[in-house]
Amino acid sequence: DGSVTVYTAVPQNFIDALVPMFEEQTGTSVDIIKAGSGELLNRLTAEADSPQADVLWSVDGTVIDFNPDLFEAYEAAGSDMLAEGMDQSDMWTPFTAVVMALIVNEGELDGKPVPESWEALADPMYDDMISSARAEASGSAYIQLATVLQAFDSEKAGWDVYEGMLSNFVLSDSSGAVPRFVNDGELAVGVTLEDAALRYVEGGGPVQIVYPAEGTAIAPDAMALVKGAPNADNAKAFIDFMLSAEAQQVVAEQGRRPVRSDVESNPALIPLAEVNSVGYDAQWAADNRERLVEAWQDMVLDVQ
Amino acid sequence: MALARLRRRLDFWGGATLVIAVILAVLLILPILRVLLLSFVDADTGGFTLGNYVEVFTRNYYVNGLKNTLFVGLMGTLGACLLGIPLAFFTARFHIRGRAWISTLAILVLVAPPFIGAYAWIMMLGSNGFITNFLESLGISIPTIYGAHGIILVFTLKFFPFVFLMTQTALNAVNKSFEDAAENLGCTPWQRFRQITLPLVFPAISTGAIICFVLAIADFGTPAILGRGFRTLSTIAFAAYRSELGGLPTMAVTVSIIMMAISMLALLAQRRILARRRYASSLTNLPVRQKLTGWRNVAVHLSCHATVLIAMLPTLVVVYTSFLKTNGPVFVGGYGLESYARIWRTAPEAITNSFVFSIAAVILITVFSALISYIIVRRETAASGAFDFLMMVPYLVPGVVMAIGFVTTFRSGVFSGFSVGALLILLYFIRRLPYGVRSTTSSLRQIKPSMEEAAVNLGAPPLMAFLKVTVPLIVPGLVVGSLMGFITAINELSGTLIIYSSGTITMPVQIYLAVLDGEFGLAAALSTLLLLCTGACVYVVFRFADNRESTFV
Amino acid sequence: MASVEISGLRKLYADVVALEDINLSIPTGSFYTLLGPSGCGKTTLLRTIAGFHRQNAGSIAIDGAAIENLPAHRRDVGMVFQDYAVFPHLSVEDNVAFGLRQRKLPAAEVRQRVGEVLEVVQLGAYAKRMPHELSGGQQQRVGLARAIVIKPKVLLMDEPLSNLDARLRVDLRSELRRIQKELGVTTIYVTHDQEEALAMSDTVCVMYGGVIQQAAGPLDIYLRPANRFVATFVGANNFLRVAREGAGLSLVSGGAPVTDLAAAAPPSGDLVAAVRPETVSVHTDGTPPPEGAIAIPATLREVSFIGREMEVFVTTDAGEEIKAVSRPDPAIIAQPEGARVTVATPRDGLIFFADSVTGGRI
Amino acid sequence: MASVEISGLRKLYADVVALEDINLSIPTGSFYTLLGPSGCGKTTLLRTIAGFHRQNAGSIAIDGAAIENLPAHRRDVGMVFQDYAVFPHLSVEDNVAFGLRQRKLPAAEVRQRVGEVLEVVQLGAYAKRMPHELSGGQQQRVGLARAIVIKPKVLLMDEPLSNLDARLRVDLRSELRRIQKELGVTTIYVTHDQEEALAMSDTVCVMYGGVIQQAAGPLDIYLRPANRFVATFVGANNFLRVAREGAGLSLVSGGAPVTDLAAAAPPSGDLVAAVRPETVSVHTDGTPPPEGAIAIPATLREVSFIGREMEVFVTTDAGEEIKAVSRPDPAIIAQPEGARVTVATPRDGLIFFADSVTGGRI
Ligand SMILES: Nc1ncnc2c1ncn2[C@@H]1O[C@H](COP(=O)(O)OP(=O)(O)OP(=O)(O)O)[C@@H](O)[C@H]1O
Ligand SMILES: Nc1ncnc2c1ncn2[C@@H]1O[C@H](COP(=O)(O)OP(=O)(O)OP(=O)(O)O)[C@@H](O)[C@H]1O
Ligand SMILES: [Mg+2]
Ligand SMILES: [Mg+2]
Repeated sequence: DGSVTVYTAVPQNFIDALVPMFEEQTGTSVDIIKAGSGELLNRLTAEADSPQADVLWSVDGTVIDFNPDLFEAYEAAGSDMLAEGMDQSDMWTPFTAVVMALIVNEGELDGKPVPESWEALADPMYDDMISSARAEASGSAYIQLATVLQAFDSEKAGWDVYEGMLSNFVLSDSSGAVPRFVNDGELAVGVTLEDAALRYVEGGGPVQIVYPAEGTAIAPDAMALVKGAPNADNAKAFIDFMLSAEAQQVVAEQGRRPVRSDVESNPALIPLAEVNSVGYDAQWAADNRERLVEAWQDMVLDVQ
Repeated sequence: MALARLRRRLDFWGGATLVIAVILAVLLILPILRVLLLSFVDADTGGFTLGNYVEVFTRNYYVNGLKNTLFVGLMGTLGACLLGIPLAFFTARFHIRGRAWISTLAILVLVAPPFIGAYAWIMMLGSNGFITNFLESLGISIPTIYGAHGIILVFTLKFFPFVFLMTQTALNAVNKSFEDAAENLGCTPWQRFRQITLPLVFPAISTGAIICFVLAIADFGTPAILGRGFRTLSTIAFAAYRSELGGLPTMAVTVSIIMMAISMLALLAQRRILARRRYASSLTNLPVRQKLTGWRNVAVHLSCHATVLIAMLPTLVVVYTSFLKTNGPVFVGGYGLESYARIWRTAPEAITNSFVFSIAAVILITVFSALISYIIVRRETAASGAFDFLMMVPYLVPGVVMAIGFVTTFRSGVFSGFSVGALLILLYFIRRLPYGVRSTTSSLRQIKPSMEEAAVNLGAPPLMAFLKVTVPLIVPGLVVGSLMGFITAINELSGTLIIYSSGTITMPVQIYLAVLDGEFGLAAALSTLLLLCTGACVYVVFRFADNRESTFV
Repeated sequence: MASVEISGLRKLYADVVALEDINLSIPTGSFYTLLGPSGCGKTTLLRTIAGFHRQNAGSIAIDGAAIENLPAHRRDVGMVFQDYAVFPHLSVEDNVAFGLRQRKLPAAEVRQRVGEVLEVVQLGAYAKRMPHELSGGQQQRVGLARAIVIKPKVLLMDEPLSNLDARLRVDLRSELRRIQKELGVTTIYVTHDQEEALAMSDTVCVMYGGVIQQAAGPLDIYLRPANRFVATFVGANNFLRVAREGAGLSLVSGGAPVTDLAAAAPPSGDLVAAVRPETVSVHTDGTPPPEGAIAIPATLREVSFIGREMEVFVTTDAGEEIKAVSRPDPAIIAQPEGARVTVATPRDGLIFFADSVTGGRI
Repeated sequence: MASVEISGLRKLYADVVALEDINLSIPTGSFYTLLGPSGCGKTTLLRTIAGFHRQNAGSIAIDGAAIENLPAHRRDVGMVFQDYAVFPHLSVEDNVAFGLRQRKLPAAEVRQRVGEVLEVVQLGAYAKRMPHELSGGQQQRVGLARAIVIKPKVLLMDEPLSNLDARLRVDLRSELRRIQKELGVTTIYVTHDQEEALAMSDTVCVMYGGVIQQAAGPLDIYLRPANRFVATFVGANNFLRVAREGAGLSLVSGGAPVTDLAAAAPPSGDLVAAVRPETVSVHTDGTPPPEGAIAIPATLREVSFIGREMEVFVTTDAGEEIKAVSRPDPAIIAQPEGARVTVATPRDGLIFFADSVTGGRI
């Protein structure tokens, strides 16, 4: 009974699948505010004096680490079942593991080979064929930038590759639109989230998923309890539920990687173990964010 | 004696003036001032700085955006004029079959839901768009819709109705004798048009053009979707606001203030130019429409109908798309109602909210329009002039600015305590109030003051005279103004996006989110629904307004 | 039905003086007309009486009771507006009933009085019509009915005929006067049309520059204007310069001297003589001017035949212009421009004034 | 400066006949006025001459050259519009220069001719002003200057004075006539104001129902109307029923029989006699009607003093209404309503017509 207010950046299909289950199980009604993670954080900051939200659900964990004043540490029930490498912070609980991948529409490649690596994306032959969100505006696009910078020997080497990629990119404001463009044949390749790509694959679109050879980010996304949450108990129940095996099963069905060791990935995806990981360093990404975004903004003007 | 004078001042209208002044100060002036202040705040230290402006005018990233904004704004306006003026001239001077139909379509183009139209253009003219593919199969290859030229094309087709409707109204009111006199003095028809007609309707053209320009530079959806690498101030401001750094949105606000300043400068420039060129029109000696024959007739008909049909295309594509069969986000071929079914699962709340907020706002708009119009038209106090001026402000202030102002003003401090729903209602109220006031004011100006004086003379106290005589007479103006307020309130996106919260999502926001998620089917279905409501209102406006076309601009 | 007494009334708009020391007294039941050129303050005076704006000084009394501080809706004066001001959203009946309902009279009485008054203005058959279904003259009568049905103490009318076409204007003139006489209601009527004022009024009050110039019966105003302004505004007089010759006065343009008025003339200052055009006759060689008239030699400038009358413009040898109006005379019309003529006017056709805009009669 | 010849002109709007068989001939330099009630086709005729719409039949010739098939911008006729139609976005100078520039005259000549013409219309000092800075009368003169500067063969004016106030109208009348005489330009002038038509014209052409009723000099039109319509429209005549008595005619209201015209009268059909109000005199007991006049006993209904004249309305014992206009007579003005009087008119004051709208004179 009662209610819980959830701020979230999660795609609509997760809300549609998970929230009714929670409501049914607990009798608690859920108010959802869906927006980009930056916007949500702006709200939380603005409301710090009189919090409206109880839970921040499914954002990049560093956002939470960066603003510890806004949140309260909570150890969710079932934390002991977390798969290896998922438990990264006391402040938040992982919800899913997000895998960055490429979505490719082979029919639109005009006979060019399917790119298999980050470096291939920098090849000038893919000029204006690759869809990406803007790293300054989209959280996942920023992770992709940081991933590339971490995937090579030095940050400098990473920037060199990324500069080549960026000059091939066609930028859009939202990450959700990236697989859409590729699926619709507007562009041939997209840098996106694995689960977003999977929805188009499962929907029957002319697309496939490709994992970059140098490795990619397997980054947990986070849930956290808002400090001073008006419905703290319901909030905890919400987080507990999202970590439960039952909920994680749904996560897997939706194409995201579950964070529990006892829940299998979606059979349509290759097993997580077979995905080459760069060992994504979220802390570094968060610490250097302002510098990297400004560098990115300047580079955009040069190469685009 | 002094007390008596005070009592005389504070009759019903004195009181109403006071209340309205307070409301406008709190809901309009204060939020804008707060935003203005915010643009002088250092995001890190919270102290005063000019640094935000310095950054905008020195960093290439922003300067480029500024240039781009001016470029697409001006070119889009130019395009709108090139389409709108000939169309207006043809429909005003020649017998065109389906004239009402042309106006109706033009108006529907104006009130179509925001944001989604640009996506429809991609479906038609994108790299894989059906028109692109069709032309390709004929061996014609055209540049894609992306980039500055695409934005300009969309602006042209989206905003030309403003120029069209304003110019048409003006052309219809040009005293016929002027054109006769020119002919009598030796002008051929084309000379007559260039030397007499065009200069006479220039004020209307420029007003339409200014509206285009102001809306074009504030437009966010079109450059966001079609711009790709091409950034304008509006997309920069949004990106800044959404950026994950949190903290104060000082850069977003600074960029928005600059957009506002550009609009204001454009408007002031236009007013200066027009100051010496206001020509009273004749309502008795009206021009007659000429019947064309032969190929001219065919060409004129074709160009008129084609223009509005092309402008209407994106809306048609959206409606069509909403009936496509989907599997998840993918269109799988064939038709189905899945998208509508999904509305009932995901968006019933958005639909209810949209109606509740808009209707509540419109009730406020109606009441205050009546009062404010009366004060502007009938009461010769300093307040009348001030209200009249203030009613222009909401046209110029982008929704983002107003909303950020609302958040900073009403989420904390003296004025906190409004629920989010109430804030949205107030936001819609203050942003759309000018529609009501403008329409009611023009209604009221046609009613001679002697009407109310007669009522007073017959024994009715001022308030009674207002209610029994004035209000019934301005009903058409009120209805039209309120419906315009409703149409624009229920389509409001940019401000809502910043304020909305738990349980207060609206249809446009839902559409926006669906588009961001690539859920085009859902977005199309919701847009169709919104279009239906809007269309119904337009129909009612048509039934009430005397000069229906000009009501919409 | 009441008398109106106004004294010391003064009204300023910002610092423009619109009315200055207005004193007037209107007996019960009479038809009192304010006549004057545009901007002379007629409307201001009427609206001050109605209470639409406040005087800066002075008092207004109806039947002895001061009303100058009552709000407009409690003054009980009826008003007929220049633009009719018939409420367009109410039927004829409801328009007329408006004031009665405002006074909360019982429905039966309202119905009866509305019926009666519509008969008086001959609109009985139009009770159910909406205003837009009426002609201008009919709307005017609705406006009148609405004002008189409340049995106002005083009826005010501000140029009620000026929006109507010429023919209707003349017809409604008699009509209005008939109704006013029938009801016996004290009426203050504003017009700038001298013909209207002379034709309808018991008393004509000529105003100029916010000041009353003369208030008198129509014949008096016309034949015995109190000052030069009244003579200018009513009767389209010619003005001729006057020379002092010893104890006598004579016209600069010629003619025998006038001596009998010299005593009344002020010892100094210029004087003018007003001559009404219809008292001037034009004579060619063949027809000598009548015995005893003042004869002035002149040159014909223009003859204009306008139907019932002809207007003859001549220039005297002293360079003054004189207009004469008379029944058309083909002999004169046939004269070429520049012909020599003699104009004549009887002695008692001259009225002498001090030569200033509102110079007094001597 | 040219003559105008129109013959067999016919113009329909859809199936409304606006002009029927118009034939007229205007000599060089004359001032020709079209006079008639609203809707009689005056504007249509003028605009057909200007070329704004096409006739259905007939021809228009200027100086013998047919122009009826030329487009409007090549007809070389000047036009002055009722609503001035001064281009609001051009200065006075540019307005006047418009037609000259259209004709690609050298700048120096344009400047010189504009200057000259502005002097003629006395607007030399206003050359740089914009139209909204001018009064109505001044705008009217700009419209005139613009039309005459191109030295048109014919000048057309459609009620150019009707939007002006009464005083200005009378002033501009002489002014227009002066300029027209000065230039000697053949002018066709439209008005519905009989006074204006009579005062200004060389020839007055009275129209009704798209047909010319009479075209003649002003005095002729007034004193010898060709048919009943002209008598009604010009001169505000009284019409009295006529009885046939054997070989003679007599007024139903009384008076001695008129015999001399009986022969000219058609053998059957009703007749009426027109009596101009200024020929009617009113007599009370004390003053008998003049010898030889037709005397009719009547009852006084209303006397209205309107300044220079008084209007007396009487009802004859046969129930006919007669209006008499004369110089004011205090003795008559003092008469009560209902007094018995005798009205008299000289024999030759009567004009007999067949009793139909356009019944011919006998
Ligand atoms: N509201 C106002 N504010 C300032 N001055 C005014 C106002 N109303 C009238 N006046 C001035 O007061 C003077 C008298 O005006 P008023 O309207 O009484 O004239 P009027 O005699 O009725 O003229 P008209 O015949 O044109 O109606 C004029 O000089 C006018 O300009
Ligand atoms: N465009 C038109 N279409 C149809 N009928 C017309 C048109 N213009 C004029 N008429 C009709 O033709 C007749 C003559 O009209 P016209 O305008 O010439 O009259 P007028 O004598 O100028 O009248 P007024 O004094 O009112 O200007 C009228 O019956 C009028 O209704
Ligand atoms: Mg007035
Ligand atoms: Mg006409």
